[in-house]
Parts: sequence; structure tokens; C-alpha cells
Amino acid sequence: MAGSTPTQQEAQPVVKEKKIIELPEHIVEIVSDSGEGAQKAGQTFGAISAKMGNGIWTVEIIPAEIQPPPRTITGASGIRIRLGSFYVTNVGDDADLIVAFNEQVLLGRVDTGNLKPGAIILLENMWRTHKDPAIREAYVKTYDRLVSEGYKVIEVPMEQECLKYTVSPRRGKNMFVLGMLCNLYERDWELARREVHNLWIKKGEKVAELNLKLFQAGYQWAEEHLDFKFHIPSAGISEPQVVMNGNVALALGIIASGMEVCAMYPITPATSASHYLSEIFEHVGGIVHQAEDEIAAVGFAVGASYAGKCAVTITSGPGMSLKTEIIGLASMIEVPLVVVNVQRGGPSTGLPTKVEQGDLLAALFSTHGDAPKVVIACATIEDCFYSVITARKIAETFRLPVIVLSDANLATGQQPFPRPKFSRDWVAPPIDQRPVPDGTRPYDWDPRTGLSRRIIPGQPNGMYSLTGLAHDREGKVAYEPWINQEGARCRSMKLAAFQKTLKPPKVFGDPEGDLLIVGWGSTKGAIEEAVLRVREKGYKVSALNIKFLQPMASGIKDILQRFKKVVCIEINYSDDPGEELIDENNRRYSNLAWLLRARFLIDVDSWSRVYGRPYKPGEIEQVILEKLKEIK
Amino acid sequence: MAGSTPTQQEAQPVVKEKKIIELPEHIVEIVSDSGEGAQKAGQTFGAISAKMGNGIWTVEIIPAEIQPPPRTITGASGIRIRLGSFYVTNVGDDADLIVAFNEQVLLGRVDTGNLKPGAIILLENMWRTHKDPAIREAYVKTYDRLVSEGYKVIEVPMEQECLKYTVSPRRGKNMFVLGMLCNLYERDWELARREVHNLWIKKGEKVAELNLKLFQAGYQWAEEHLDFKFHIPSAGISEPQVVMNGNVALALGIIASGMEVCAMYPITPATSASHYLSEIFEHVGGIVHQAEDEIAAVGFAVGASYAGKCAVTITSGPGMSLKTEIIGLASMIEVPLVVVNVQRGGPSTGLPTKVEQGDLLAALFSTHGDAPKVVIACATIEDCFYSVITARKIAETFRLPVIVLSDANLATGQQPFPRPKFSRDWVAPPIDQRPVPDGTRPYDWDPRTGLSRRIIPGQPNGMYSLTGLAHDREGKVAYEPWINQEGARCRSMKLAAFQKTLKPPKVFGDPEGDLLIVGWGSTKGAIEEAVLRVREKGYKVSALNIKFLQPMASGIKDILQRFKKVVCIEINYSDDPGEELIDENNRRYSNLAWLLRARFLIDVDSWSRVYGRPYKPGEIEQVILEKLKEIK
Amino acid sequence: MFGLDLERLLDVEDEYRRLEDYQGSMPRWCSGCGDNAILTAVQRLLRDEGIPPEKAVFVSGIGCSSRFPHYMNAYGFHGVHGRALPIAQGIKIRRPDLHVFVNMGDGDCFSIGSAHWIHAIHYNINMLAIVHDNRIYGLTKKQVSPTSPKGLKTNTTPYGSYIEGLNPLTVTLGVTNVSFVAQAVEWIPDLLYAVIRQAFHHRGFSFVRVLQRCPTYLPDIFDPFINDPQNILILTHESGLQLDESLAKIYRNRVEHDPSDIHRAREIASDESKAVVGILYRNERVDVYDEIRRPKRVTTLEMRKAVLERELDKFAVNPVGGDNHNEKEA
Amino acid sequence: MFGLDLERLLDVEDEYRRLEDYQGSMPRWCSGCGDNAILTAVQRLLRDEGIPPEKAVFVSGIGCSSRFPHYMNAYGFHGVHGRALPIAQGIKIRRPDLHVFVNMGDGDCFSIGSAHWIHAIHYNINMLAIVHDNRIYGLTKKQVSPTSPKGLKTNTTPYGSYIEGLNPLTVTLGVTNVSFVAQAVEWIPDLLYAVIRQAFHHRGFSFVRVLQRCPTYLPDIFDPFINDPQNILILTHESGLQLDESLAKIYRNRVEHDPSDIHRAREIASDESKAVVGILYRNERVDVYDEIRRPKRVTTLEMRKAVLERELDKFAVNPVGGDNHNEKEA
Ligand SMILES: Cc1ncc(C[n+]2csc(CCOP(=O)(O)OP(=O)(O)O)c2C)c(N)n1
Ligand SMILES: Cc1ncc(C[n+]2csc(CCOP(=O)(O)OP(=O)(O)O)c2C)c(N)n1
Ligand code: SF4
Ligand code: SF4
Ligand SMILES: [Mg+2]
Ligand SMILES: [Mg+2]
Repeated sequence: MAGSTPTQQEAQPVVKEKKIIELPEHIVEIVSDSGEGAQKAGQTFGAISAKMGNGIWTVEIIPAEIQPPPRTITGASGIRIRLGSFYVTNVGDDADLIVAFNEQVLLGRVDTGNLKPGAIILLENMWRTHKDPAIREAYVKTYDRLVSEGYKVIEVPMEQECLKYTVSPRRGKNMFVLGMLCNLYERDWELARREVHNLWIKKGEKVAELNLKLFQAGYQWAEEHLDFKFHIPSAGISEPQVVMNGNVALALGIIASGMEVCAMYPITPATSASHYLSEIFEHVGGIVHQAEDEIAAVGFAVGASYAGKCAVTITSGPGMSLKTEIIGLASMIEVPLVVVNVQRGGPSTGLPTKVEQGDLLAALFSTHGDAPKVVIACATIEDCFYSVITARKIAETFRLPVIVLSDANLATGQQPFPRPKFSRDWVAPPIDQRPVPDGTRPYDWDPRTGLSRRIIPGQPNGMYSLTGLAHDREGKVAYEPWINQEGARCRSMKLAAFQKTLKPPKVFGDPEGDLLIVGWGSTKGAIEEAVLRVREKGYKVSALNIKFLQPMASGIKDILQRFKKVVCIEINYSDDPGEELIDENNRRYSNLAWLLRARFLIDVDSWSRVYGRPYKPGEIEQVILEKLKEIK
Repeated sequence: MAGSTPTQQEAQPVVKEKKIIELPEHIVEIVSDSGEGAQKAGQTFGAISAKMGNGIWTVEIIPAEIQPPPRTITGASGIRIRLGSFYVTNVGDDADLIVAFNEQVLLGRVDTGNLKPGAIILLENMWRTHKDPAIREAYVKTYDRLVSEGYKVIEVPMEQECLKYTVSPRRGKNMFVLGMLCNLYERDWELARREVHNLWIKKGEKVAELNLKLFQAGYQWAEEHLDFKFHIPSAGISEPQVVMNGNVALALGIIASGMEVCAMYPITPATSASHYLSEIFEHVGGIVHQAEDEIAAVGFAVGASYAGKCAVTITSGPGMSLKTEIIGLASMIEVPLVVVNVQRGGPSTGLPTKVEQGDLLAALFSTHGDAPKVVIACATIEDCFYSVITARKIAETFRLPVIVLSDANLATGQQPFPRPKFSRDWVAPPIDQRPVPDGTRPYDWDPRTGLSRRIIPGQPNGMYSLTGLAHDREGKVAYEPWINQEGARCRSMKLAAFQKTLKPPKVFGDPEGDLLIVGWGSTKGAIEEAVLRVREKGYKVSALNIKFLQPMASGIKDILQRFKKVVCIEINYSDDPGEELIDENNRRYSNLAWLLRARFLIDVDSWSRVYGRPYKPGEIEQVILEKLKEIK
Repeated sequence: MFGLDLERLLDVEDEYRRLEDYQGSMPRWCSGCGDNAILTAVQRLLRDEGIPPEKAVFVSGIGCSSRFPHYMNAYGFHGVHGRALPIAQGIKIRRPDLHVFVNMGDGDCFSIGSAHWIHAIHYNINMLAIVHDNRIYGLTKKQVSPTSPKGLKTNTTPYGSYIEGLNPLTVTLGVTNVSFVAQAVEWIPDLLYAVIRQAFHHRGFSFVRVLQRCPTYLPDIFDPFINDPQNILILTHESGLQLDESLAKIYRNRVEHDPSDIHRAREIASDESKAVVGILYRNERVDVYDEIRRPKRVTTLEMRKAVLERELDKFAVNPVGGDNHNEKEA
Repeated sequence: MFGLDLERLLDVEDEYRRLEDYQGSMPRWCSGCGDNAILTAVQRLLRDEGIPPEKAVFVSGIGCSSRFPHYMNAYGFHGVHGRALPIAQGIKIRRPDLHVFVNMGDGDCFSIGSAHWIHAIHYNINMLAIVHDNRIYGLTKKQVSPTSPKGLKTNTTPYGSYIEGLNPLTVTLGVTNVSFVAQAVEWIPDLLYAVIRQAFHHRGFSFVRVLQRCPTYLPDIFDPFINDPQNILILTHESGLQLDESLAKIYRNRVEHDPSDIHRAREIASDESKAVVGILYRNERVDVYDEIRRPKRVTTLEMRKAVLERELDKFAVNPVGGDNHNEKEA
């Protein structure tokens, strides 16, 4: 096979001179059919880059089906790696370079507008000579189209090169690609080889060796055939870092917080947190319990928490809807509970693998009656780790449910962050088993703060029955009007008391100006990057990311008031003001805009799209420029 | 027994002269142990009064337990009847006169502040000579206390008098009481006798006769022993009326709307609507299906509706929480659905038999993702009837879920209203079974209004699969960013399109002034009565009741702006601004206030209590006077 | 599954006879996925029975198997996870003319949907429910299912699952009003077809569990049954399955079983060492909820009005001297 | 229901011996309500077993029967309708020292809670669950329950209920991992006590259905069983119930039944013409989920830190030339 007829590419001369292009950042994508290992190659490339001190962000490109048919537009499986000479906070705009294992998955990326005009395409060329004429034709058609559209398409004989080392190149191509990229981006040869070796050594020395060969072949091929290299200077990060996705960070946060029980029911994109947790939780005496459904999962968690074992339940949209009743119970009976919602596209089953921030209002208001709870959002992957620890503390101190909002973007994105340093304070104290002093009441609400001391089953002298019915300080069912009012009041006062402990969020940019972009959760990086860009153009624009969404810190109103216009940018649906039927009487605002308007009576505008993907800084930049025009 | 020793009462002389007191209204309560028939007596009294042209409102006093122990403070079972010489819209303030079968249930009413100072108490006196000394003692103690507190306590030998006609006076006392009341309020003798006869004739001539005798005995006793009568002039109502509670009205509305399926799971206070519907629905080919749980009930309703059979599901708070996911599905797949929520005290199990308006925000926002739905509230019992008809029409025209909010106050309250005149327009048209024209798409959204034609299984040429996943106009699963955005947009535009059909609500009182009290649902009558009272004192106060809560009619902002201050009064929890820990950064407003603030950016204040009972006009009057002071 | 449109069936028999008439979108299951065989069997059934595609409704939950409706040319309702059965019941309750089919995964039906599963059997509403039991969560990528065997390593049980897998047949056979229970395996298409066909012709709720391969996540879980035909136990009966010669040669492990014998059915179902194929239980004398609750006649507008007026009369308080509404209306 | 605190049990035996030590608030059930007898039996059990009240947790749903926890002097969790079992499982999973009891109504357990019922049996977690089966919805005032007999007039079935009542015993006995199933009637207190006591001593999940009178809404539904003791079928066995002489005289309809025989248990349970009292099934060799999943040792702060560091190491990207964190931390 190695002796097949020369193709166009082989006819290319080996390059003599290399152009070295220095850039502050580059966005690379690798796309393949599902199962061809593009993600593994990309993750390793990201890790190597991080170790070389680059800022990075990687995010998986996930096909909708488990095993989509090969060579289809919607079947693209892959990864995007953004690397920069600065701390990278988001997936960035369009890709500068893409490696594609076939032209169809490539089209999937082109047609959804993910490539920069003129982007470099490294394309497997085996299809040009495929035995199926339809495939050959499709390949040539696409190739010609892309070239004519101005992309710099470089055909790469990946299959052919790999066949020199293995009979099943489909499984080794990804290392060939990694080799090419390491050459193109001047990655440290020894470091990269070590990573590849470590990646495969679990599967035995032989496998590792083969993969190293493929890696070297790719490196070599690029060295010989490509006349350019990129130089992305190090961001100078020298602190110890960890790189992981948000779901892994959540799981490690659970470990770090001293929780002992995670009850869940599988649901995308939350489940992978439980997968990872299932592997390690038992090592610290924890249990991941897969319940029969989401209701049972949250019931199980409430039971464990009531019994003094700190518990979390992890889910996504549809699961949140199902847990509504028992989250309300937890609020009413004042049992601490941490609920993690890794948000996905809604409503209903929606877009299970895609990102949305559509559950904020539901997090606050889904339960019937008044059931106070704390709602916090993770803005970064690092935040996923620490938010769980914070949530556990709040839940136990204030005896209420805390909802942690993450999303599909954080769940699968990867980013390095400073390695956490374990603190004893993170961990929940062991449960109090001492006898309860005479006269202690299970809901002995402090009239000012609503706080009361928690009694746990097993404690002598503390016996009481809790109930989701209206109850008095003894926990006894009570129907008297003032007792119901008092219970509701005390549960609400806990939020007020907690609110007093919050510090106002920090403004990104100047504390006053023309336009303030407000967001929450994972849009932080993209919004701040966009704001930075327009600030560099001289506009007076700042950004605010709100972590505590219920209650909200004091001082936010002051911040909002210091700008001429405030716009919320969130990934959830809102009506555009320009729509024919829309006016101020019926316009439906984005989630956070709704909250800010109600609380602060400031005419907060909103811009949002439900594209099922994170915003690119570039499109936010456009929105900012548009919105700036509206300011008189 | 008739020859027992003379008691204090028998020693009283037969009255010679009667004082006739003319009054615009009177509030009467009858309280007894559960099972003693106080409610039956009160309902009959109410019906007689309505027939005599009085305005009336009756509301049941329901004990928390099914069969509470006899003679307990929390065990009071009974009824309140407010009758007036005007159209009565609510339960009124404190009672003017109460008939009590024992002193303990009476205490239950006194201690919860339900009696006017100096109110008249007609009290069964058998306990004074009871064989159990503890009971005797309790009776005397209470009697003395009430007398000393200034109540006009009249002891009535009910048991003793009834024993003259029956050996089980416990079952007949209620007719004796009815007789007394008919005498006291000068009810038409023949009319009253006819009502009593009709009430019992089902159980046979003998039973009817006995009850008539007891009725006469009561009438006679009052005639002979009481030296006063009340004259409440007729309100002059002469149109044909019906008198029923809100749950019956809901059920009749379902019949009138042409719906065919009601799927439910029992829950207080919604269930009685299904009870009544179960009796009659089959007569119009309908079915009440009791499902295994609330999720199954709403799923069943969605299935029936999808199949072209208009369906409703009826529930209360906890059931709403459970139905969340499938309500979101209905919104996403655009299957019409009517959901009735007869609200009760929350959160969690809360106060199952008591009134609250705590589910408004949940009705709007409970579902994950953006799932547009229409939310309407019933303000009166008459409204319960018509709202269901309206809801069905909206649901089918706009292909979305409509949530109808009623509450425990309407559910058990009774009030006459003009007899509805059946209209063919109310009824859902029979389902379209014609073949679907070629090229018709299941979600062929009109880009402006989001509307599309509904295709129903069985229609030839219309086959498609619907899905809760993001989908295109064909109903096919689609992951493209713009398709998801377009679907979300079209579902939202339907709300905007519907909103354009709404007329602004009418202001009660002048269209401008100092203070506007805004409410929704069943507080309408009490709020308007209170407003009327303060208006009569010369204050510039008006009221607004909002029926369409999502979307809201245009013109509301104009209304709000014409007042110096706007206050929402609702029966749900909100923080009082005077609380030590509360400030503008953490104050939690009542449900509607939250919505109005967000939409109109007007500093809407709120006052609310969760007492589990309807507001009295008097307490609203106090709130209004307080709030007026805050206006500069 | 007995509709009321026997007449129509005869009418249209000629109209639909090609498999393609029942094929919807291209199936997107993994190659080798057992769901494909179930799809083919059902498409064959509809063709052979000459069911007009518009009269068939396929209801499913969420899962790989629940994509089923999209691949049929018929009406389809791809709902939410676990709730296919109540939705299907609602569809059927007033539409006797529709043939309702339900496709669920093992997680869909036996885990999150288990309340509805139990009560669907209890209500006994005419429809055919097929559980695609691959003993794993497919769509969400390999988590333990109630029917996963003990010790199975999955993503939520990386050290092996903790308990014996649930036997859904014995549960189903324990529910009052159970009226049809059968099992098939997708890799014997003819028997799968035969079982589903019997289920279709049953009056009442037909429950069919199909063992279904998931080559992606559990490539060899059914190998013992596939590799050795002796591990398949075929239930034969004159009113149940009858094997043709070629199949009879391969599947020699057969037992005569009278589907009316519930006790024997439970015993057979209890032994999971073999994969049972055939009709475990059938009883058409069980009450069928949708039939019992079917209205006796069509309600006209006039009837509806009359009932409403009759009810309003009960609550009428015509003020003394006021007119009688009926006279007014007349 | 076997806790781990055998030692403690011996210690405190003397401390608690009066019924009053286990009595909570005054029961508020209707007079004549069968729930009272169940309450007394359970209080007796706790006293006789000398269980410290603080070590007992009673979990319930919503319903008349679910008021149970309030009437015990113990820890009580009166939760939401239908969800008592998952909550109880969560309580038990890491608290082997607690004795967990669950009280549910028939609607609570067999209708809205049925998914949890099936899976509680499947998971087999140590606890004692009692279903107060009055065959009606009590608290919400007389609606049909899954166990209501066919034809019963209730507020939602004013013309009589449509289908045969569900037999919860045959369902329970059909679930894999079932480990203890028994039935009692509240109007024979000694046998009720005996059954509950055996359930309490069983290792694993004990399921006891108690036929319970609701004089308010179904005053005579159990009359055939109450009026004629011959209509009670008592299961006796050396490892099950043994009747004393006086009871033996009244209840002559008895059968020896070996609780390890699942097939026989299912057959007995299938015949509902008699009210069965006794242990239908018991098997202590079934895997017990909470025991399997109990941690082998206590996790110290140091262990937790070590695991976290180990995991962080897996994700560490120490920039080339950067320090090793471990050195830094040391
Ligand atoms: C309420 C809810 N919970 C969880 C999910 C996630 N989910 C989708 S399919 C599925 C289970 C898939 O397994 P199974 O039912 O066996 O079907 P299969 O994919 O194996 O055919 C789960 C848990 C969801 N979509 N909705
Ligand atoms: C989610 C929810 N649905 C419905 C109800 C109303 N509800 C309370 S108890 C009950 C059923 C009572 O019947 P059962 O479980 O048999 O208990 P019993 O009162 O007969 O002891 C119902 C439907 C509720 N509280 N919560
Ligand atoms: S994952 Fe398994 S069940 Fe799902 S489509 Fe692939 S093979 Fe079939
Ligand atoms: S209604 Fe029935 S079950 Fe409920 S307390 Fe009364 S008698 Fe007992
Ligand atoms: Mg499966
Ligand atoms: Mg019951």
C-alpha cells in the first residue's frame, strides 16, 4: 500500500523555507467522525500547550447522535482548542485552522459559521481516490467550493502516511494529527513525546510505541510539507495549574466540600460529573446513588441531609422540573440541600448537549408557594470547583436549598486554573450527635434572622417530627394564621440575613460609563473579552458578572446607575425590541434582565439568542457596538 | 326527657315586644363539631336569602382534620353567610351573629378574631348541665368570659327543644338553627318551608316532615324568646341567578366549553371540582380519569388533546410542581392544554384547605427553558365558569398551555351570579379529520405571529412526529442554531399576538388619584369594598384587578402612572419594608408586584399576609389608610 | 390493540402494501443496533395488517429506542423521558379508531416510568407497548439500568453494579388486570414478528419485552443467548407461537405453555438462565378501561346544552317573583 | 431492619419500657380508625425491643396514615405524598445506627409512589415499611385507590370504580431482590404485632401490608373478613407465625407455608377471596444495598485531602519549569 501511485500531494516538493508567524492567539479545531479520536488529540494538544505556559480553552464538538453515520454534516465530532499568549477565558470567535478527517464533517463546521474567512484547512485527502465514485465526487465538489471561497485548503495524506505504521490507520490518525499540530505550533518535542507516551502506556508498551511513531510521522510530515509555523508566545503562567472540564471540577468540589452523598439520575450534560465522581467518591467514603428517577434522587438527598450526611443532587433542565416539589419541601422543612443544575438547551428536551442559560427564573420561582432558596452561578471552570464548596456551607448554615447553576459550556469546556490548595475549612464538620439540651426546639427561629439550630436524628432528647405542612417552632402542624405568617417570614429572613454577608460584584472596566453589559454564569469570559475589545477602541463600556442571583448583593443598583445604558446578555430566549408585534407591554426580557428590572426599576435592556452554543466575543462586540448607538 | 327540670332558659319569659333592626348587611356564622350539619343549615339559609333578593356570600369553615375530636378549638366546622342589601362580593369583616353548637368551636372563632366586638352569640346550653363536670366547668368558664368581654351571649336549649321531636337531636339541630335564623332575619315562611322540604324529600316524606318540624320549632323558639329581629332589605336582584361554589362553576365551565377529557389526581382544594364533574361529565360523553399521579394526569391530558380531544387537568400547588415538566412539553410541542390550579397555602404541603395566591410566579416561570404559556386568574365564582371557556379557546387557537388560577376561597365560597346563557360559541368545534393538503407542515409558523395550523392524528396525508427536542417546521429534530432560535421566537410571538387581543382592565373608582390598589384573583371583592369605604371618606383611592397575568394587556402602565402610589395586595408572602434586615436590595415583593415592577419599572409597593384566609375588607381598609400616609 | 375500524381496514388493504409506505426518516441508530430489527418488524406488521399510516400513532419517551416514531411513516409523539404510557393512554381514550403503539427503553419504562408501567397494566387500555431492553442506558452513554446484570461496569457503576437486575416479566405478571405479556429477542426476526403480531391482535394492553443488542455499550451481553440457541427457551402453544421447520431445527429448547396459566407463566418468567421467547400470558376477559369508559353515543350540541341547563337548574335561585329562565329562553 | 447497635440495645433495655416513652402527640384519627391499632403495635414493638426513641426515625408521605410520625415519640419525617421511600433510603444509607420505619397509605405507596415502591424492593435497603391499606383515599375524602374493589362508589367514581383493585402482594412478590413480604389486619392486634415484629427482625427491606379500616369512608369494606374469621387465612410456619391457643380457636383457616417458597407465596397471594395474614416470603440471602455500599472505614480529613491531591495530580499541568505543587505544600 505504501507503494501506491503518487498523489497530487506526494508530488509537492518538500519545503525548504519556513515562514514563522507570531500571533497573540490561535483557534484550532479538529473534526472527525465519531470514534476517530479527534477529542483525544485535541485534549493532549491543549495540555501540552498549557504546560508551555499558554492560556488555553478547549471545548468538545459533540454530535447529536451517539454514533452518527460516518461522513455526515451533523455528525462532526471533535474539539476546538483556543490557545493564547494571555489567560484565555472562552472559546473565542471563529477558527483560524481546522484539521478535518473528511470533507463532510468539515462542511458541518463551515456551514454553521465556525471558520474565519481564509482559514487554513488541513484535510485528509484519501477521499479523492476513494473507490466509491459518489464519495470521490462529494470530496472534489467540496474541495473546489472551499478553495473558491478563499479558504487555504491543504490536502494531507493522513491515511496513506499512517498506513506505513499500522494496518488500521483509523485508530491512529489522531496521533498523526497531533504530531502535525505540535510541529506547526512549535511545541516542545520532548514534552510532547512524554505526553503521548503517558497517554498510551496504560495500554502497554507496544501501543505506546506505535502511537509515538504516528505522532512523529505527523510531526515529520508537517516539517517537510508545510511552509509555515505559528509562534504563540507563552502567557508566562508559572504557577501550578490543573486543567479539567467543569463537570470534573464540580465532582472535585464535592469531594473537597466534605459531602458524603450524591444522588442522581442520568441526564446530559450533567451526568459526566457523576461518572467521574462514581470513580473516586468511595475513596472518601462517599456514595453516588443512581436513583430510579429525579424525584427519588432529590428525595434520597434530602433524606441523607436530614440524617446529617451532607448531600447533593446533580441534574439538568428536565430533571430540575421534576425535582421542583421536593426542593420546595427542603425549603419548607429547612433541610440543607445542594442542587446542581448543569443547564442545557430548553424548553422540554430541547437541545440536550447544547448550552443555554434558560433556567434562572425557574431556579428562583419554580416551586409553588414561597420557598426561599439561594441561587448561585458558576462563571468559570474554576468556579465550578469552589461554588460547590460555597453552596454546601450556605445550605448548612442557613438550612435551605442552594441551587448551583452551571451549563453545558462549562461542563465540557477545559481550561487551566491555579491548582486549589486544600483547606480544612472547606469540609463539612462531622454531624453533631450530642444530646439536645432541654427546651431546644427544632425551629427555634431567631426572630431577626430566621436562623435556628438544626437537630439531627440520633440525638438524644431531640425527638420531633418535621412536616411540609405549616408548622410552629416545635415543628408541629399548625393552622393558625399568624404561625403560618411567622414561618414564612423567618424562612424569608434567612435570605435577608445571608444577603448581608455578600459583597458587591466587581465591575470589569471602569466603574462608570456609557454602557454596562451584565451577565451571569459562563458568558463571563466572552463578554469581558468583547468589552475589552471595544474599550480598546475607546468606548466607555464595562461588564458585570453576577454570581449570587438570589439574593443579590447590595451595591448592584449603584453600579447599574453609573451607566447610561445597561444591557443583559444571556444565553436564553428574549424578544427582540425590533419585532413587529413587540412593544413594551409584551416584550419578554432575558432572565436576569427581568430580575434586575424588578428589583432596581432600571430600564435594563436585553440581548440574547438561543443558538445552543456559547457566544463568540466577536458577536458580543457587534451587539455592544449596536447598543452603543442607541445611547443619546 | 321533655319533662326534665327547668333550666335557666325555660325560666325566661316569652317575649312580648320585638325590636326590628334595619341594617344594610349582616354576617352570620354557624359553627359546630364536624358532622352536625352546620354547613347544610347555612347553605339553605343563604339560598333562601338569595331568593329573597339579598346579595350573599357564603364560605365554609373547614377543620383541618377529617374527623376532629368533638368540642375542640381547632375542630370548628361550619359556615359563614354574609347577606346584604347590595351585591356582596366577599366574606366581609367580622361576624355580627354566631350560632354555636358548643362553646369550644365558638372559642375557635373568637380567638382567631372572627367576631365583632359585642357580637350576638346564640349558644347551645346543654353543656351547662352535662354529666361530665369538666365539660360543665369549661362551658361556664367560657360563657362567663364571653359575657365579660361584652358579647351578647344568648343561651339556647337546642338539644332540649329538639328532643321533643327526635331522639337523636344531634342530626336535627341544624334545622332548628335554620328556623331560628329564618325568624331572626324575617325570611319568607313559605319559601323557607319549601326549601327545607326540598332539601330532605330525597330521603323520604318522613324525614322531610321531621325536619320541617324541627325547623318550625326553631322558628317558634326565636319568635317566643328573642326580643329582636333584623331587617336586611332586598338588593333588588330580580334576574335569574345561580348560586354555587367556584369548583362547581369550574366543572360547569368545563361542560360548557365542550371539553371531553379531565385527567386529575386528587388534591385539596381542587378535588371537589372533579367530584362534581365525575357525576355529570359522562352525560355529555366526557371522562374524568383519575390517574396514578399528577404527572400521569397531565400526560394523559396532553395525549388526549394531541388526539384532538380537548382536555383539562385540575390540581393544586404540589400537583402543579409535579406537572412542571409536561407543561413545558406542551408548550414546546404546541399541544393545547388547560391546567387549572386551585391554589392553596404553600410552600410544600403548606395549608391544604386554606387560601393563598402563592403560585403566580411559578405559573409563569416554573418550567426550565423558555416555555411560553398564558396565565389567567378567576376573580369571582362567576369567573370560574367563564375562565375555563376562555382558556379552552386560547389554548386551541394559540396551541399552548393556559393556566387558570383559582383558589381555596373561590373553591368553597358561594355567591349568586346571573344564570349563564348557553352559547354555541363556547363549545370546541369537532376535530378536523379531513386529509391534510400536500405541503402542510406541522409547525408552519407564521413568521409574524408564530401561529400554525394543527394537524391531528388520523388525518390522512398529515403524518409527522412531534418531539420535545428542538425541531424545525416539519417537526423534525434539528440542532441548527437558527432553527432553535426561530422555534423559540415563534412560540414567544404567539403570546405577543394574543396580547394584542386584550383590552386594558377597568379601574374601580376614578382613573387617577393618590393610591391604586392592584390585585388579581379572588381578592377583588374585598379590595373593592375596602376602596369604596375609603373613597366614601374622601380619599382618592382606586382599585385594579388584573385577569390576564401573562401576557398582560396594554394600557396597564398608563393606569399605574396616573396614581401617586401603587400597592399590590395579594395573599402570598412578601417582606415588610419595616423589617430590621430588609432594604431595597433584598426585599422580596409579592408575586404580582414583582411582575409589574419588572415590566413597567414603576415602584410598585406590596402588602401581603399568608394567614391562610381571605382578607377582610376592614383590614385592607387599614392598610390603605396606612399606605396613604406614605404619600407625600 | 383492536381498533374499531375493521371496515376501513378492509377498504384500504390494497392501498398500502409496501414497506416503504411505513418508513419515515432514515434511522440513526448505531450500526448493529437491535432497534433496527424491531423497527423492521413493526413496519412489516403495519404493512401486513394494511393499517393506514394516519391511523397509527407511535408514542415514545426519551432514549435511543424512543427515536422510533421518527423512523415510521405514521403519527409520532416523541415525548419526555418515562411518560410515554400516560400520553398514549390519553390518545387512545377517546380515539378508538387509532392504533396506538408505545416504544420505550428499559430505563424509560422500568426506571423513571415504572409507576406508569404498573398502572398501564392495571388500567388495561388497548395498545401495544414494546420495551426495547438493552439492559443499559444507551442515549446517555452507558449508565446502569434496572435490568443491568449485577456486577456490570457502567459509567455510574465503575466498580460493577450492586444488585441483581430487575426481572420485568415477573413484575408485570404480578399486576392485577394483566392481559398480555410476551418476550422476544430482536436477533430472531421471525419470532419477533410473530410475537408482535400476536400482541397486536390482542384486545387490551399488550406488553412485549424485546431483548435488544446495544453493540456500542454492551457488545456481548446477549452472547450466551446468541451463541448457543439452546439458551433460548421458546414457548409454543396452539394459541401462541408455532415454529416453522427451519427455526425448529435451530431452537430445540422448547416448551408447550398455555398462555392462560398465570402461575406457570410466573414460574417460567422467574428463570432467567434462559431467554424466553413467546407468549407468557394472555387473557382477553380482563376489563378494558377505554372500552368501559367509551361513551354510549355521540353528544350533540343540544344534549350538551340540555345537561348544562339541567345542572344550572340545580343551582338556580330565581328571586321570588322573578321569571323562570326556561320561559325566557324559550 | 437490623441495625448495628446491638450493644446499645442491650445497654438501654432497662431505660425504656413504658409505652408512654414512645407516644407522641394525641392521635387525631377518626374514632374507630384502624391506624390506631397499627400505632399501638409499633409502639409496643419499640418498647419490647427497647429501642431508644432517638434511634428510631419514622418517615411517611401524605395521607391520614402518614400522620403516624407525629404520634410517635421518635424522630419523624412527614414528607410529601408518595415519596416516603426515597427519603427513608437517603436517611438509612449512611446511618446504620438508625432504625428506619416507613408508614404509607395505599394511595401514597401504590399509586403516586409506585415507582419508589418497586425500586425500594429492588434496592433492598434495611428498613420496615408498613402500608396502611384502607383501599381508599382517606385524607382527601373518599376517592378511588388502586386497591379499591371494582364497583366501589367513591367521589371520583360515583357510578362505581371501573377496574379490579390492584393486588399489591403479587406485584411485590414479582420484584427481583424481594426479601420480606407479609400481610396483617389491624383488627387482630396480636397477629399484627407478631407480623411486624418478624418484619423488624428481618435483615433487608421488610414490606408489610396491613388491611386497615376506615370507618369514615368505607365502614364495611372488611366486614366479610371481620364477621367471619373463616375468611382470614393464616399462614403458619416454624419460622413464621405460630398461633396461641385462643387465637387458634377463632382462626381455624390456617395453612402451613414455608416463607422461602416464592412460587407458593405468589399463588397464595393471588387468591384474594380470603384475607391472608402471615409471612408470605422471606429471604435474607438477598443483597442488601446499604450494607454493600457502606464504607469500609471512616474517612479522616487527611484521607480526604490525599484523595483530592491525587486527583488534582491527574489534571495537573505544571508549566514547564514550574514547581511541583507537592513540594510547595510540604
Ligand atoms: C426527565 C429526564 N431525565 C433524564 C433524561 C436523560 N435521559 C435520556 S434517555 C435516558 C435513558 C436511556 O436509557 P433507556 O431508557 O434504556 O433507552 P435506550 O437509550 O437504552 O434505548 C435518560 C436517563 C431525560 N431526557 N429526561
Ligand atoms: C403531590 C400531591 N398530590 C396529591 C396530594 C393530595 N393527597 C393527600 S393524601 C392523598 C391520598 C390519601 O390516600 P392514602 O395514601 O391511601 O392515605 P390515607 O389517607 O387513606 O391513609 C392525596 C391524593 C398531595 N398532598 N400531594
Ligand atoms: S447506543 Fe446502543 S442502543 Fe443506542 S443506538 Fe447505539 S447501539 Fe443502539
Ligand atoms: S378518614 Fe378513614 S383513614 Fe382517615 S382518619 Fe378517618 S377513619 Fe382513618
Ligand atoms: Mg436501554
Ligand atoms: Mg388509603
